[in-house]
Amino acid sequence: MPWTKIQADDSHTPVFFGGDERAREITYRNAIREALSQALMTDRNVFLIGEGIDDPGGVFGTTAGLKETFGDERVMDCAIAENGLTGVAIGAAIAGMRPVFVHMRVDFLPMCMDQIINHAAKWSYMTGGKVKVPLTIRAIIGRGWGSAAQHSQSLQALFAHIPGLKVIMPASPYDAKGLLLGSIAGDSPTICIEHRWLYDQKEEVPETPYMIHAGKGLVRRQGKDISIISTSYMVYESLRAASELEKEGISAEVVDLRSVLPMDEELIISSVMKTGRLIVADTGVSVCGVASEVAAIAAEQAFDSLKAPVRRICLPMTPTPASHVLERAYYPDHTAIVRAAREMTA
Amino acid sequence: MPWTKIQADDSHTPVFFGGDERAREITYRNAIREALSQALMTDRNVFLIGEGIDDPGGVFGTTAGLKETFGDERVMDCAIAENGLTGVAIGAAIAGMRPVFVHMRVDFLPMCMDQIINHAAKWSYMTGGKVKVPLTIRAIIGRGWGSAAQHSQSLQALFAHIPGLKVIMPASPYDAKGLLLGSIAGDSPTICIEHRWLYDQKEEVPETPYMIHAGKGLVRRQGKDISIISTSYMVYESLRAASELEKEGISAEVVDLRSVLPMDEELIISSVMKTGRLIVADTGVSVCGVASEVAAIAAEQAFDSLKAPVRRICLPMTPTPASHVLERAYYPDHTAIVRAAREMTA
Amino acid sequence: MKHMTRATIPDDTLKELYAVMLTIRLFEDRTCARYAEQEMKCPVHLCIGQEAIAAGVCAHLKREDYIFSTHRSHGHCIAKGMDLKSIAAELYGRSTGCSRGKGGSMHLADPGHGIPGTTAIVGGCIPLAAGAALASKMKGDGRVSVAFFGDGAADEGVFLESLNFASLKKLPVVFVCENNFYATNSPQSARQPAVRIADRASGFGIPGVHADGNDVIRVFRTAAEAIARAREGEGPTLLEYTTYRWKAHVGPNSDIEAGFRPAEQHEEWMKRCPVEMYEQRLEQQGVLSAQERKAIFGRIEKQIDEAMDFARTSPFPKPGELFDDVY
Amino acid sequence: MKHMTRATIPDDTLKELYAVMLTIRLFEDRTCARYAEQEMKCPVHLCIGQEAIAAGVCAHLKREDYIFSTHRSHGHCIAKGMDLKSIAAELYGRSTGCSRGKGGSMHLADPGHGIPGTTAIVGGCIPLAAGAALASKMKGDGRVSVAFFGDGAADEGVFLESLNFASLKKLPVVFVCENNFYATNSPQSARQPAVRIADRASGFGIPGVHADGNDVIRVFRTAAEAIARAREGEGPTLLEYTTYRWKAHVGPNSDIEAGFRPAEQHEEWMKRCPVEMYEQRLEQQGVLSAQERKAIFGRIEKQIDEAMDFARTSPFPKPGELFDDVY
Ligand SMILES: Cc1ncc(C[n+]2csc(CCOP(=O)(O)OP(=O)(O)O)c2C)c(N)n1
Ligand SMILES: Cc1ncc(C[n+]2csc(CCOP(=O)(O)OP(=O)(O)O)c2C)c(N)n1
Ligand SMILES: [Mg+2]
Ligand SMILES: [Mg+2]
Repeated sequence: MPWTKIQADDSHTPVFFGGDERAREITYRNAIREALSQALMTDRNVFLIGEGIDDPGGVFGTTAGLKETFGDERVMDCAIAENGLTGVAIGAAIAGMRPVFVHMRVDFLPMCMDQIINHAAKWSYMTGGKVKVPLTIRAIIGRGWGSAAQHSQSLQALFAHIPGLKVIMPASPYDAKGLLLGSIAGDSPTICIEHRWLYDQKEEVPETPYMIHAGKGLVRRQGKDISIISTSYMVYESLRAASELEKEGISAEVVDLRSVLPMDEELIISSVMKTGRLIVADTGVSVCGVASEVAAIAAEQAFDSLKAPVRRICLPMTPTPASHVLERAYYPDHTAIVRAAREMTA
Repeated sequence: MPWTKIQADDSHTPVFFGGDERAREITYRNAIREALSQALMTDRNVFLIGEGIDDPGGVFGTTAGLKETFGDERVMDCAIAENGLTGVAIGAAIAGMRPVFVHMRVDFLPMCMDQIINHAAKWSYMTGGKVKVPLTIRAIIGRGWGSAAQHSQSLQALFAHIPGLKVIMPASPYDAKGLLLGSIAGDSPTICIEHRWLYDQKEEVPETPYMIHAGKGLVRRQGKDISIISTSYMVYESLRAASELEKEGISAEVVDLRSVLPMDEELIISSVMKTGRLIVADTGVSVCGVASEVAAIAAEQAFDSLKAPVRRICLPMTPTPASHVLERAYYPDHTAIVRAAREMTA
Repeated sequence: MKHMTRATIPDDTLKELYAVMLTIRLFEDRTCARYAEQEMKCPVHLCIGQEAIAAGVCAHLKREDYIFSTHRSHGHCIAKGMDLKSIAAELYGRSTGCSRGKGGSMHLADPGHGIPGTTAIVGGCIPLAAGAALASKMKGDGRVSVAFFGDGAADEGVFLESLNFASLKKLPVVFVCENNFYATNSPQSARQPAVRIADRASGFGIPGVHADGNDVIRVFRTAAEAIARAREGEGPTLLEYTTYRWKAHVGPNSDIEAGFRPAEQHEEWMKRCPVEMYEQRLEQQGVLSAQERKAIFGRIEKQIDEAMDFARTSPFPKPGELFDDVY
Repeated sequence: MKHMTRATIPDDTLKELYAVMLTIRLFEDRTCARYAEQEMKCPVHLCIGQEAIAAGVCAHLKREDYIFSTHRSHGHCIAKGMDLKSIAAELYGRSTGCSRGKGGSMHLADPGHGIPGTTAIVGGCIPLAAGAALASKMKGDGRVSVAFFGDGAADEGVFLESLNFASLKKLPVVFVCENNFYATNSPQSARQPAVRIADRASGFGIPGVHADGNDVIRVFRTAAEAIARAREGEGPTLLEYTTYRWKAHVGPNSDIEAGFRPAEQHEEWMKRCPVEMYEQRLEQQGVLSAQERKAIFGRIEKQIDEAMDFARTSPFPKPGELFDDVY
């Protein structure tokens, strides 16, 4: 297995490897591209597929130049036929390949829910563990500029509800590279949800390949009065909120879930046990969402520590509107978190 | 509108209309058939479509004889092509029809998630409310007899997460008839989730057509020590648990949600405020499920009344196994609810 | 209506075709010009270069007939008679927009003109058109439905599921594939074997017709036959029109300089501008004088001025409207 | 391999085809006999009447070639060489079953025999086979993949999406449609216009072949050509075999008395029993003596006895195993 060459990192360290001289600040976009490039280099069985994957734009830069390096058999443009081609990717995975399927938007995944939910997620179980589906699906969340109802959903909860899948939501460049490499090397079908507003984020990222396995969140900022448990882009809004709250004397702990299935229950519980208060900030809608799950875990397993009602900061239960005036009313940001935290600590 | 002829009933009464001489005990199966038949009779724009809908078995009896009465144009057998045909049904609804799409199992709906999520659910919003999609989709949950991973899912949470949809889960014959008629008469896309183990349940049901609108749950049994909030078939397991608990001196209140989107938050809150303890019993898996949502609502809005950690009685996070030995380990029943209630009141 | 394929087309119709094409072109041009101001805050997928198809097909449709379209729908909606004001206002995110600011460029709707909405999910509109046609058949209302979609959409399973159903039920629907050889920036050769899309129809017992989509008269004649077939209860037709998109997949700029598509290919097609070719033809045939042409141009420009002014002076939706229209 | 369509088939092969068909028939018969005991606690979709297709196609496959199949997969798995014991034990929900009791009748799997699993979602297996073929092409391992599916599955969009992709990439895959005229109890006429399913292939540049699926020699010869084409890198083929299911859609009983399908149609097809017709043919050709036939029958019955005994004496999975194999 070429993958044994890559070191796994579950150290919960938020940033770079100490001592790796080749660690540099790179963007989230480039961290993804580096992960893909290294996966392609390390393992002949890895290939990328997706409509427009070899586009000069390179899926917001994340696949730019890869076709030129690895050829169009391993960086494969394809038809718009999500269900069939996801089935193709699953079939290839079953037969020993490690495909990475790239979608410009998570909104297109309802087209291939059947292959993801009924096939990829269940194949290992249905075959008594004899046949695995090492498939990674990258899907991007958009936001803003009138993308409207069909081009700006954040559907992670639909996948997080399905046993047999893993669902990762890297918020930082370091995590994006490590989680992607971990997923491509792993034997389970994994959905990687990326937020477009993260692509320009920068962080020190080691050049050497490393893996982060799904299931571990991390504390992005320590605090003692309130836990803000967040996903993806909302991690940044949470950090911003925490800074503001600090000025008001409220010490907020910010937890980045990183993976929503499996979810790091231990970390959620320990943070809430410490602070006694919980805000969940997710990029999706609230109802039956990731935020509901975090709230439920707290109500079940950290109940005795809770000092105030839980709060969810999520999208409202409406489709996404187009007009920017309505978009502004639609998307919650750090101010909503700050307001909630103030009320909870009042 | 022929629908004005039908009386709406949001009275929260669990059983039959007082004074309707024509109320009789009929099965859940027949209540559904009666609703469909009366809808077809009342409104020329109603039609039924589904693979095998005119089968001599009549989709577990729920459509039996309807083709003979209404013809094969209005009770339309069709190809196995869920996404396309859901699109067809939506297109027909947009053009003024009121289709009812029938699926033998909810497991097949991932095939048409795109048309449901991206089209039916969003059309009203995207068109500024100018165009409605009066579509009802019936989907059946199975259980047992080795149906295994692809034929026994309970996927209501996937739909309950989508703004623009309504999701109903009638547990009783009376509700099945009223909620279905309400949905067919309504202007919103509605998913009706039926549990196969309910089809033989009997109750007094008025012959006259009546409507129940999605969004109202009801208290099936009053109690003061603990709230068991449940859906569909789990309502019966909850009632059974409540009977057992009564013998032990624990007074359990059983709430039947009836509709999971919109969800009756008021009822959840008032019940939990009364009892101070919450068990949620849903037919699906827990993570990001309906039970998480109920737990989150309680943790947000009834927090001050809660005296004990919330508990969820759901399917474990594994696909469904085939062997009956594993099925037995997989499906929770009233004993799990009783155990949880005992622990919570100890 | 079969004679339409040969009969001479009345001058009025010829002029109307021209006016429709020109309206689409000028509206899209204006959108380009205005886009940089960043007041139309939504993605725009322009159809410059593809105007002949919308014009040629919609010329046969009655007001109550249905069309369903895609992310690239401005042309179809204009050709179907939609008010430019309500389109412009929607692009500007105003409450006077056809979708009250909820839809944006990708979700234009005007049920009063037989436009029940457009969808930005590739392939999504195809079964919807078949469904509307089913409704028409059941109601006996005599309407025809048209689905407009691209070569990319022809690979989605729903397209073929829709062909199957429409053929089985002999629905009054016409499937119009605008083959501009690209789906975003993927060339056809990366997505399909070298078989005409129109040839997929025969496997479902449907006639499949291919024609030059930049020749509005060819479009007009082939569409005439397909729509007549549909209206007379003879069932669906698949029309494939080859054409070319001048602008980038999305937005007002060209993508040629950046190497997204071969420059020679682009030039070749620019020479075959549907509006200009037709203009010359009408001039040669003496149907349209230079003066008339100018008058038409002026009239349209004025309409567009008014539409843009209307849009920019219209009020925005109120934040509270966010919660309206969900159900 | 093209000569296979004409060349005489060696006697050993002829006998092997017979043995495979008979094994399928007898295994399914035994399942029927045992089903009433309610110890096989899972839905069974029997393929009695359709045995020739599995036998005739799989005769050309090597152990490492892949097959993908559906809810009705017993015959395909047997023909591909899967051990009867592990099938029977799976039906009985035992931990010795091929899927350790997790899959049941609808999810047989035996990667060692090129059976990576079967799916009960109609149409689901078709792209999987194309995907495995893509893997083979990328790896250059020389394997061929076969997808078995029904006439009902041919209407799912994934089928057509898979044809398109397989054709474009010239994948070593063969699509085998077993057309038994019904999907559950829906007749073909309620689902498809009157066009052969095989004819859908040409729209994607693929050869489509139709043949009698109850004549194992016709199946053998047509499949020979398709599999040779695939193996030689010439791309996919769509094979449509007409046949008939004798039992109800699911379960061991007949559905004829209850009026699910016309009795005359059923009788007509019963006369064309693939096993009997072939038996007579071999007898007439002097390839198989009555004595040999008896011996084969006896050998198979013994294997089935052993398989059933193995299954019924095997342990059940432990409840804790519920949580294994999720990832
Ligand atoms: C189901 C789905 N997949 C992918 C996309 C992203 N996307 C938007 S437009 C487009 C290309 C469509 O090509 P085509 O159908 O030829 O139409 P054109 O843009 O050329 O008019 C793609 C892939 C989408 N909107 N929907
Ligand atoms: C996607 C999906 N839709 C519906 C079903 C229910 N179903 C199971 S088998 C079947 C009929 C399949 O017919 P066909 O493909 O002809 O196979 P056959 O049973 O005749 O072998 C149906 C509709 C399913 N399993 N999957
Ligand atoms: Mg195109
Ligand atoms: Mg069949």
